[in-house]
Amino acid sequence: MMDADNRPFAIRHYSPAQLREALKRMYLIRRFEEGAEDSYTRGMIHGTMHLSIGQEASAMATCMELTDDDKITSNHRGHGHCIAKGADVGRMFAEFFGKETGYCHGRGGSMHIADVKTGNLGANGIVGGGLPIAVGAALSAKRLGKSDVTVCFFGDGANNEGAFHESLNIASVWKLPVIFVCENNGYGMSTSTARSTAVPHIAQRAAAYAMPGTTVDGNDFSAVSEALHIAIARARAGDGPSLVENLTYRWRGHSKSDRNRYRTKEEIEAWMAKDPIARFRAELIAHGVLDEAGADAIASQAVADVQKGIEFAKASAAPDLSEVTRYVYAEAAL
Amino acid sequence: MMDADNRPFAIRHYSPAQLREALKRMYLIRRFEEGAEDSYTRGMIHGTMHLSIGQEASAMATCMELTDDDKITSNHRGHGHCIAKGADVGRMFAEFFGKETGYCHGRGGSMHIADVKTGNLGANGIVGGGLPIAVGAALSAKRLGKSDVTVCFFGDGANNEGAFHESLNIASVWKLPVIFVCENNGYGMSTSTARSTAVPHIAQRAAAYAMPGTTVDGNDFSAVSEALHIAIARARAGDGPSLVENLTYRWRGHSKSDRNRYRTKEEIEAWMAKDPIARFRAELIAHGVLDEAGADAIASQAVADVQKGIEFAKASAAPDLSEVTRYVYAEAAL
Amino acid sequence: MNVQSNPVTASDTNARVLSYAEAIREAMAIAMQADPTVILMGEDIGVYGGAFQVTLDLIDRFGPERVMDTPISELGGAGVAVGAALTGLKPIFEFQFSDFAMLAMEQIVNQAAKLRYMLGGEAAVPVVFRMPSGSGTGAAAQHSQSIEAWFGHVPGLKVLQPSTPEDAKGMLLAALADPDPVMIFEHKLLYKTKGHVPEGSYLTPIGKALVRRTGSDLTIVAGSIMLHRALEAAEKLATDGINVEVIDLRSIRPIDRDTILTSVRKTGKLLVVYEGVKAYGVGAEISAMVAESDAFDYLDAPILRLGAADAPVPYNPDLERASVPQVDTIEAAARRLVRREV
Amino acid sequence: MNVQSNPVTASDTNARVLSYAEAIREAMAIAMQADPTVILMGEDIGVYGGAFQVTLDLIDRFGPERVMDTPISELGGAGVAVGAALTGLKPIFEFQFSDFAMLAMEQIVNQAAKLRYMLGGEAAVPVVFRMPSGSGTGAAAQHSQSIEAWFGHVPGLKVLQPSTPEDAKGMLLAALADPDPVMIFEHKLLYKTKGHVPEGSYLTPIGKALVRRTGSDLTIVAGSIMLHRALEAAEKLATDGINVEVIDLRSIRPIDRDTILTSVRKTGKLLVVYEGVKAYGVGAEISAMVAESDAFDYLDAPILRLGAADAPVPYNPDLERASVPQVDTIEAAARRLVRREV
Ligand SMILES: Cc1ncc(C[n+]2csc(CCOP(=O)(O)OP(=O)(O)O)c2C)c(N)n1
Ligand SMILES: Cc1ncc(C[n+]2csc(CCOP(=O)(O)OP(=O)(O)O)c2C)c(N)n1
Ligand SMILES: [Mg+2]
Ligand SMILES: [Mg+2]
Repeated sequence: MMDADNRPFAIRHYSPAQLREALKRMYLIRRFEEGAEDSYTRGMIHGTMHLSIGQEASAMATCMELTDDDKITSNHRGHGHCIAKGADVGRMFAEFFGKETGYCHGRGGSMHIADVKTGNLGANGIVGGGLPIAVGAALSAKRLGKSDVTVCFFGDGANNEGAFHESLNIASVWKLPVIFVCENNGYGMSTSTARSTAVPHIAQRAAAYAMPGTTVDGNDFSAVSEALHIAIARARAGDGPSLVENLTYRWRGHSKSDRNRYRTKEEIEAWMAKDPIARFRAELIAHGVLDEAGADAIASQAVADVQKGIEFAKASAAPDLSEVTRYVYAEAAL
Repeated sequence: MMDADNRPFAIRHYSPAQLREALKRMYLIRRFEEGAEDSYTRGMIHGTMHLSIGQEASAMATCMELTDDDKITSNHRGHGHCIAKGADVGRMFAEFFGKETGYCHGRGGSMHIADVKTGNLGANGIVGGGLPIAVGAALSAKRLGKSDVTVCFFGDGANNEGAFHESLNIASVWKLPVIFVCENNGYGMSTSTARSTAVPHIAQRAAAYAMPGTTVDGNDFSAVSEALHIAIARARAGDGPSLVENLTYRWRGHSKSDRNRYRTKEEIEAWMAKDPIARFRAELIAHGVLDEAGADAIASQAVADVQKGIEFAKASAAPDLSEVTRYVYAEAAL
Repeated sequence: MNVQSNPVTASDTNARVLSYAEAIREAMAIAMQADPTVILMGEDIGVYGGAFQVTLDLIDRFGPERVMDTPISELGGAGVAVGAALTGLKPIFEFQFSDFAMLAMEQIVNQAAKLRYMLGGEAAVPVVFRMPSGSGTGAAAQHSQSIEAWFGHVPGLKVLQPSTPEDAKGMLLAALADPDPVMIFEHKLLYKTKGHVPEGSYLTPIGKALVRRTGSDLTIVAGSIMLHRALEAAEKLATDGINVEVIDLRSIRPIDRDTILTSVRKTGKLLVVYEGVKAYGVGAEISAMVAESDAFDYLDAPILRLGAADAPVPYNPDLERASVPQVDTIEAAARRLVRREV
Repeated sequence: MNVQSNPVTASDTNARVLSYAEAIREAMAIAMQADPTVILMGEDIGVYGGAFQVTLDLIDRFGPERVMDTPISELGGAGVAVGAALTGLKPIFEFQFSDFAMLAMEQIVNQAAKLRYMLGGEAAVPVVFRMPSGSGTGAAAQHSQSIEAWFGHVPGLKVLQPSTPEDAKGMLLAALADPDPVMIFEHKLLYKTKGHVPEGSYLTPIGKALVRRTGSDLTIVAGSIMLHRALEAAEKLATDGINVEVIDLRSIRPIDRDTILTSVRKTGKLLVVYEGVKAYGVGAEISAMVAESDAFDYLDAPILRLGAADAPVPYNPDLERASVPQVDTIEAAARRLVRREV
């Protein structure tokens, strides 16, 4: 067989329209989080939030082949996953602003953002909380005879939770269509993987569950999308789960209260030089998927979408104070 | 170096007196459990119990090099561990009979049998419950500058608990002097390892924690003692934890309520033919450590000890009914 | 044991006699037959039939794809059930002993109970957790607890406690019909007790207590096995002319305020009996609920509670019995209350 | 915030002003200095200084061998602390948020609380669990819970709840001096509040409530942040001539029965205020304890409780505030009670 196409997997595999849409959503993630950060500073957002700036390729490339029927479970650093899976930034801002039009009607906030219609079963405030839930979603697909897969996003820190072990083991024993995507950004809060995790790479733990484990450059869109392509195909074929580890980095502190005492300025700057969006954009341009002007237009569109989203959120109504106990139980059943 | 000594490790490594004592305790375990089973049938023991008949080599050989300063954490199938570590069968029977002279003053019973003086921190009713506790004991030894090691006994079923994962990871990251001894008897209650565990051997999971993992024939006293010898030396040298998997089999049902529907008579009989006590006895005789008569004397002594233990237990007083809340808190502190 | 039948279904006079375990099994079989999305998960619920033989032969009838032995992984297993419930299945998850649910509190309380709320009503978690519970089996401190009060404290959950085979079946069917997570505390000592059980499908209403015995001198609220002890004590008291009204609590969350308050307004005296540790237990809420209601003005004596001793459950059988309310201690407490010796 | 000092230590008039977080840190430093077996364990308690900066610079002072960052493994970490406590160390284990203790219920409740008993007094588990707790930070349902009532239900544990910097320090030192497992619920909103804190080592007695304000018309029992809200409400009520006695509960297990009953016998009215979910919460036990005591006969009104709404903690800040008792709701409840509009 002749296959002289040496272009990166993503360029070969996805249509230009798909690739442009991916770039668009990566910009959208970045601008959304900057907008959220700014809104937080202005006192419009309450609580804390965990920004994924610097990790956009991992979120977007992972979701590249997922349909709305496929599910994801996300974690506390989940804005990117949510947008990559197809959420509307207006409803996301509305949630962050605590509005009734938000995805969770103002009850959940950043740590519980979800969009069930696009298959996002929700962020999770509990590290590792989404792992068994993802396995359960995969069990549903298998039992209901659907070809849906579930992608479970979690961090390097989460890999030391018992939930990780139990979930990967069950998924493997039952051969379920789930892909465990570890976004290894080097730290769980302040604790480096070297200080928390007995093995250098999370994917090395896949062997303990007899499933494939792959470590990829999480800032390389194409590498991530290729690893997921393989894992998703395996899952859809009924061959069971995989573990994919995306090596990446968060530019911001862990949350709004981080003093960044556990890492150096140099380290942060070195990673900022590896901006996954700039890299993907350059790759698309290099392979003729779009030109500078086209890329700029996409970037501007993201800015506009975010602006519109913030306006929508601002204009939305807050929940009625009398409705504190609404949504605790199904309405009819009470 | 000339080393023409091809005898099994245990024969080479331990004194005849030590080996005879080991055989004695293996008989004691067997006779103790038969005595307990009989007492249960006669209604003198309440509740349930989990017999380790068929697993005596694993318990005894594992404890061969442990002193009273070294600790063990045991599990629900812990009578053998307790006796191997040095407990008195009289106080054990007293506990099973719910007497105040029992190791737990009648409050604990079979599932909580402990003998803190000989370093047995206790059986555990929670599968996997002893795993982090063992790591904590090892942390104490390290922080207090002692050379003690802790051996953590657990089953193949327990290896799927999150506690297993978290404990092995922490022990490895902190290089603690703990040896994880998995007694793989093929089943967690009715569920075979094949149906519960993604890998064929538990020791294969050691790699996920960057620690040595060894699988040995758990009915071969010498093989077990050698594996432990290496692991204990490593722990005492400050090189961290190890995982040792002893392949063995329980002859009896899981507990008193087991209908044995999940395994065949043939399988049970095949394993009964591999009786670890008979095998160790034959090995000792073959290597001249003792003769048939000596072995018989040891076996008879075990019978006598068990008989004496039962008498002691029967003659002991039950706890005073007014003392239901005694031992909940330290007495002085109230 | 023989208690007054549920009026809702008492009309079914041809009801057969089944054990509590058989009734639960029948409920599962009916639901599985009717709804292919109902699955069972738990440790050793397949060929072993469950530690208490509740699922017995269901694997033969429905196969291992619907009667799933999980690895010994309570957090993972319960979480898989939560995830499955979130996406179209209706899992019934059996904790082998309710004590082991401590390993899964995260998934039960942080996830199952809160998902609908955190997602603003956009998600539902119709999972049922079966919780074999209670002392009296000689299994000591880690296998004998009664922790239902904890879950009563958790909005988002419903918490039931059947005392009869009839209710055990009807509550499980009601739990499956409910769109929210339901926990059912089954008492281990009740599994072999027998009672009339209607055929077919019926739902025991969630959140409804039931007056099992009418009386005018004193109200006893009790559930699960304590209901039976309370009824037995009531019979003894009746021979002395003390007429006790006995209410089967049945639902810990939500609580049936009306049934309890109505009774207290009538009798003016309340004794609450429960197996969990007395302090911060189920009876604390019932007492407090009455003490803050208008029924307070009808009370002519303190509200008494009988719960477990302030200790883990001991192994020794006599200590174990002494640690929880028994017929004689209930009877004695009721006498003291009626005589106002409190 | 400024509340009446603990009489036990009020003699120390030169006491400095520290924040609640500083007071806890000082207690840890004193204990670590005095006793080499005291170690700290928890997630990000080292260079990060803890999520709430309570351990701040302790790693610089005592090194990473005594201030140990654990992996994100609550069950394992807490279990390691239990095992270490069983064998000669005195660990202070910080749960980053008390909500995460749900992952470690097994080790806290099945092991730490029960080991002494299960082993018939032959073992001790002198571990301290620090539990940053409560709502008001916009962190939503999984980071804002008040689950202290659960642990009140567990014999073998002691459960404390300091409301002032002085008590936060004294309780931590008392917990370390105690041979049994102690849980300390620290309210996140209190960390930055200030108060007088005596120098050196002193022990706040475990199990003693404290009358923080004397009054004759009504007793309010509250702890932690609710104490402050209750005191503020009491001041407002005083301007209308309503004299409220305010008791700082301080210890959830054991409860100080005497202090509470003495007050209720005097005032005849009781309002219990707590942040946990109302149903099956801390206030249920207090109410029930009073209702079954001789103080019942002194009550001239129902016992009121104010607790959290029957919902997970919502994200929206106004909903969040509305979901737990505030000064105005406490004030209103007290007025209703005094006027007997209940
Ligand atoms: C069970 C639990 N433990 C601890 C926390 C606090 N916490 C939130 S995020 C986090 C770090 C998670 O690290 P990682 O999984 O690597 O994700 P990252 O933040 O790096 O994306 C911690 C400790 C939590 N939310 N839940
Ligand atoms: C957390 C927990 N889950 C389940 C049980 C019930 N149980 C007791 S022993 C056992 C099987 C354990 O299997 P394994 O670890 O292989 O030990 P074995 O019994 O084979 O010696 C089970 C399921 C328990 N005691 N604790
Ligand atoms: Mg990370
Ligand atoms: Mg086994």
